Amino acid sequence: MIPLQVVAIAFTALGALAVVLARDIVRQAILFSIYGFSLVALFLVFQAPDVALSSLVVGGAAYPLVLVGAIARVRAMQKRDAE
Amino acid sequence: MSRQLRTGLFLVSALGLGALLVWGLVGLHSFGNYPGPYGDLISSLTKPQRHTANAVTAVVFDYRGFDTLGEELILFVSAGATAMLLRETREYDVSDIVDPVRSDATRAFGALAAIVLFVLGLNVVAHGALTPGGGFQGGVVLAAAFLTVFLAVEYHAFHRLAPAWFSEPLESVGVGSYLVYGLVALAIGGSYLENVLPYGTWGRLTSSGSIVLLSWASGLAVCGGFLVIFGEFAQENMAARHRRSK
Amino acid sequence: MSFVPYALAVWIFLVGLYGIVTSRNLIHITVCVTVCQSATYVLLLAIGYRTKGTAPVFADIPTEGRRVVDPIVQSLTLTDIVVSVAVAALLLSFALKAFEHHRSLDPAEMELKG
Amino acid sequence: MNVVVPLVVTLPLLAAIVIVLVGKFLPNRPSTVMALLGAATPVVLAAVLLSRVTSSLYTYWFGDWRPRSGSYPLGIAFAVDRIGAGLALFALALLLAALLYSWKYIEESHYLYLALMLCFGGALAGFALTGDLFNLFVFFELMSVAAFALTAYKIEEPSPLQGAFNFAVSNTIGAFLVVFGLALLYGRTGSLNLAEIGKRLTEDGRHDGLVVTAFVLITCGFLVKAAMVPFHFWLADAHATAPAPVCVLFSGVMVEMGIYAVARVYWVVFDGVLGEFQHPIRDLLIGVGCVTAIIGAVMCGMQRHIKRLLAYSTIAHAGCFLIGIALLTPDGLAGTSLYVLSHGLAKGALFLAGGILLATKGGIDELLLFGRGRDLHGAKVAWFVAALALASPPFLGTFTGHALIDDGASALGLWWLPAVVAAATVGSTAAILRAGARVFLGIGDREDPLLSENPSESPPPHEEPNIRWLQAVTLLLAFAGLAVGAWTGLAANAQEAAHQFTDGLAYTNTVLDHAPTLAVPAEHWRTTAESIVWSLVTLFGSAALAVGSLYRDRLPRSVTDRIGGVLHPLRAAHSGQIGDYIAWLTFGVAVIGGLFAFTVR
Repeated sequence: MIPLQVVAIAFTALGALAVVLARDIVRQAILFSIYGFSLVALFLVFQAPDVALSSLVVGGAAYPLVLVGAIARVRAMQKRDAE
Repeated sequence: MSRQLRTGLFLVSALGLGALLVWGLVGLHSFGNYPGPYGDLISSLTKPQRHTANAVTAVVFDYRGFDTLGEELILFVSAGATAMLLRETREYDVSDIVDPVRSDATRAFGALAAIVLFVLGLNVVAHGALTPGGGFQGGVVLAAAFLTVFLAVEYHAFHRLAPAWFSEPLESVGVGSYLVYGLVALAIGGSYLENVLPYGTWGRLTSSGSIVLLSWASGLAVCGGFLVIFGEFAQENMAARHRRSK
Repeated sequence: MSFVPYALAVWIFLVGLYGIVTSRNLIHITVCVTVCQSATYVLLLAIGYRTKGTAPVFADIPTEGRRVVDPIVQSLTLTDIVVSVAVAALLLSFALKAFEHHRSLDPAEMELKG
Repeated sequence: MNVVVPLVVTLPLLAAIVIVLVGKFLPNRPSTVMALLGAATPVVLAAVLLSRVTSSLYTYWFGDWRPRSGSYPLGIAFAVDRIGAGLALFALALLLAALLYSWKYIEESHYLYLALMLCFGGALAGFALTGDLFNLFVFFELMSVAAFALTAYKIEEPSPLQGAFNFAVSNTIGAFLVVFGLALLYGRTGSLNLAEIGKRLTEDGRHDGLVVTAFVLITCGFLVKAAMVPFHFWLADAHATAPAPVCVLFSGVMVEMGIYAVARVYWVVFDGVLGEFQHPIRDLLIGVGCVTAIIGAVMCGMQRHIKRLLAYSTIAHAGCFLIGIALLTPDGLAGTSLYVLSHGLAKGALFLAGGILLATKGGIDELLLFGRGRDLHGAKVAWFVAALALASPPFLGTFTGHALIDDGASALGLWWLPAVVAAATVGSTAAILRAGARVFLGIGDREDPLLSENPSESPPPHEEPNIRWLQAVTLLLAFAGLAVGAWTGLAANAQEAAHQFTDGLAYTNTVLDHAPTLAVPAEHWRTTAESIVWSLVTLFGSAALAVGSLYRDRLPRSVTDRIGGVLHPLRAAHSGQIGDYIAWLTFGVAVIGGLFAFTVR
């Protein structure tokens, strides 16, 4: 293993833990995009540019946006209930 | 089960599952010594057999193209179902939605970024057979281009550019042409999804025969599918804004 | 050391499962499911990796005699990623509908008994 | 043949895409007609396919990647044998029946609903025919995603979508187990083609941790779909939430697909390398099957929500299916395939009758519906005919399937196994009869101290559903389920098919080298006196237990409290909490893996 791989592996391992342990969904969404980038880095050092590119567009854009949409909806409904 | 009991049960079982997985994984070759032969055969064959520079794309759209049809259908089903569910109880009209005020600079930047992403997406789809990329990656980038309009310009512009009557058929046409290409190959006496088109010169945009065609088909399907999903969740997001503005 | 990438896959999988088991929020569970799924990408790519190998893309460089990593696992991973997004979108819309119905995202507050 | 194989799978999918494309602009009828055509044509094609593969396995290579003799398979193959083709035919036929029913049941037969059903059907057919491990996963996921979406399809009630959520999370985790297993096998053999993997594993000969773990992971992954204890929790939630015609496919064929995949992967991939561990594998799977059958039957007896009741009955029967497969003999497999056929039709009829109750009476609760089904004559007849089919009466319904499994078990010296199968059948059938008696005949007590309290669905009744049509489809399925057991030629066919299926070596040779499979002569099965005895035991046992459970309210309070106390932990385990389900899932994999690892070592 080359040093870059070790770093990417360490980041991914910590990232997964952080995502799971974040109990607040907004914080979790943020951590999840960071985790997505660490996966991209990992796939790059695994010599998988195709996968890294997909992971980048999915983890960096598509998934977080859908997630934020869902969270915003929940927040809005909660707010309306509170009023 | 109480929470403690559940977590306890899980932790003990996870220890067992982890041990089982490790026991299995130590039987693998050591990391970095992939033994083949499937991948090596493909790597050595894509160029002579299909005039394709990207072996991954060749696998996705030719050698294992049937898997990709299934994959596009999974996205198709998911997008359709998401739209069905989220529309069911939506009780307001798009015209009620009020966009937040954004500075002109933001809007100009957003429009520029959208155009750049759009061109980039087309590029990624087109070059799938040559460089990393292909239908799926390009399709998501294309959908993201539209979404940039929503994020940085305004929701109504996004809604006009990618309304449901556009994105839903776009997706169906994409998946449909993938599936129908297979039937065409069948009709002219080949096997389903057989690469019956001329392979062209290696290194050109039109080389690799049906790989390019299927890459475009899946690009359309993925772009449409993600636009449907984005559109629905963006509208959920805007529903929040709509309520607050009232 | 050569086992570490495989161990990473096991770690991510178990951590994701832990998240699902202990979670009190359907959206949180959805993200944990996606984390679990990323374990399968890591495992597949780790299996197909080759030390000093290059990506299986032969744009300009001569192909003969090069060590390349496995293209098959990469294409499988691509499929896997699409599946993960599709499932996540569905799960999130289920979560939203469940929220509309119960006004809560905590599965413990929803009645559904055997 | 070259054209038929891909069309069986792609035609329903094509119809789905076309319906989504044009369905919005058309009234309902053209879409429905298109959907019916999209399901009926593949039924015919699958029947043609089945008739053509009687003597040997047929291999179809997508993209024309047929390996030349001795070379390596580069593409994806469908390897069609009689059981695979038969299962595909059965899935598509049930899809057709469900669509016919939906035509009048789902008032605005929504075009998205039709498209989802067709995708589901196409995925089921593809799953039954494929000979490639990763393609199996792809169809598994396509089937699952369509099923999740259909579960959430809302017509019955403002349903708690938590049922769909639990279903989706459990099955997705099951799919990950399969991917882990296939990654291990790919790392060892460098192949994804089932035949090639099996060949290489056998040549390699090592049965170390990797092979054992891969076997455990893939088997457990598919057992999640097959709703085996302790992976079964999602099933009742999903059935309670899904529309009735969708439940027909869930119970009739989706669960069975999980068991089919376990059998397919075992015989093609692992039989060679793990051959010497046949005994522990058999014991383990039979154990899982027995626990599932009994727990399913007990839970079934405690339900008042009719769709949940039927769902637990499916779990009980699925346990018996696994027992048949787990004997690891052709006879057991033949028994299971006949059993699946009759069960799928009969259970389908029961769910459709439940749908009629929901549509006309606005409820699905046994006690609330007391006597209110008296006027639904078609549904009433269908209910009891289907229950009869499931009770395994002599020479009808599930009889032949049961008898083959029982004889197979006795041949292996497992004399007690027929008793377990009979007990599960009695328990689940008695519950079905009890609910039918209360709802359709209005007999028995109006209270029952042992039934679970459930949040009951109470949707408004549909506006004038076409009851006659709904009852006709329901009756058709019920009588088909009963009559299929009387078709004597089927047993011999199933036996031959099972011999073909269990010959992993012939499968491998046919797929990789085009060597024609030799038809394996089977000593044809004959009805034994024991089968008749067991059949009468289940039949009268079910009736007696049903009568008894109608009057449970008359038992002394102390007795019912005692029974309730004993059953309480079991009931509490079915908590509806996804966290619990996943903890149990992890537990199940760890225990099955641990037990197996321990015996192999």
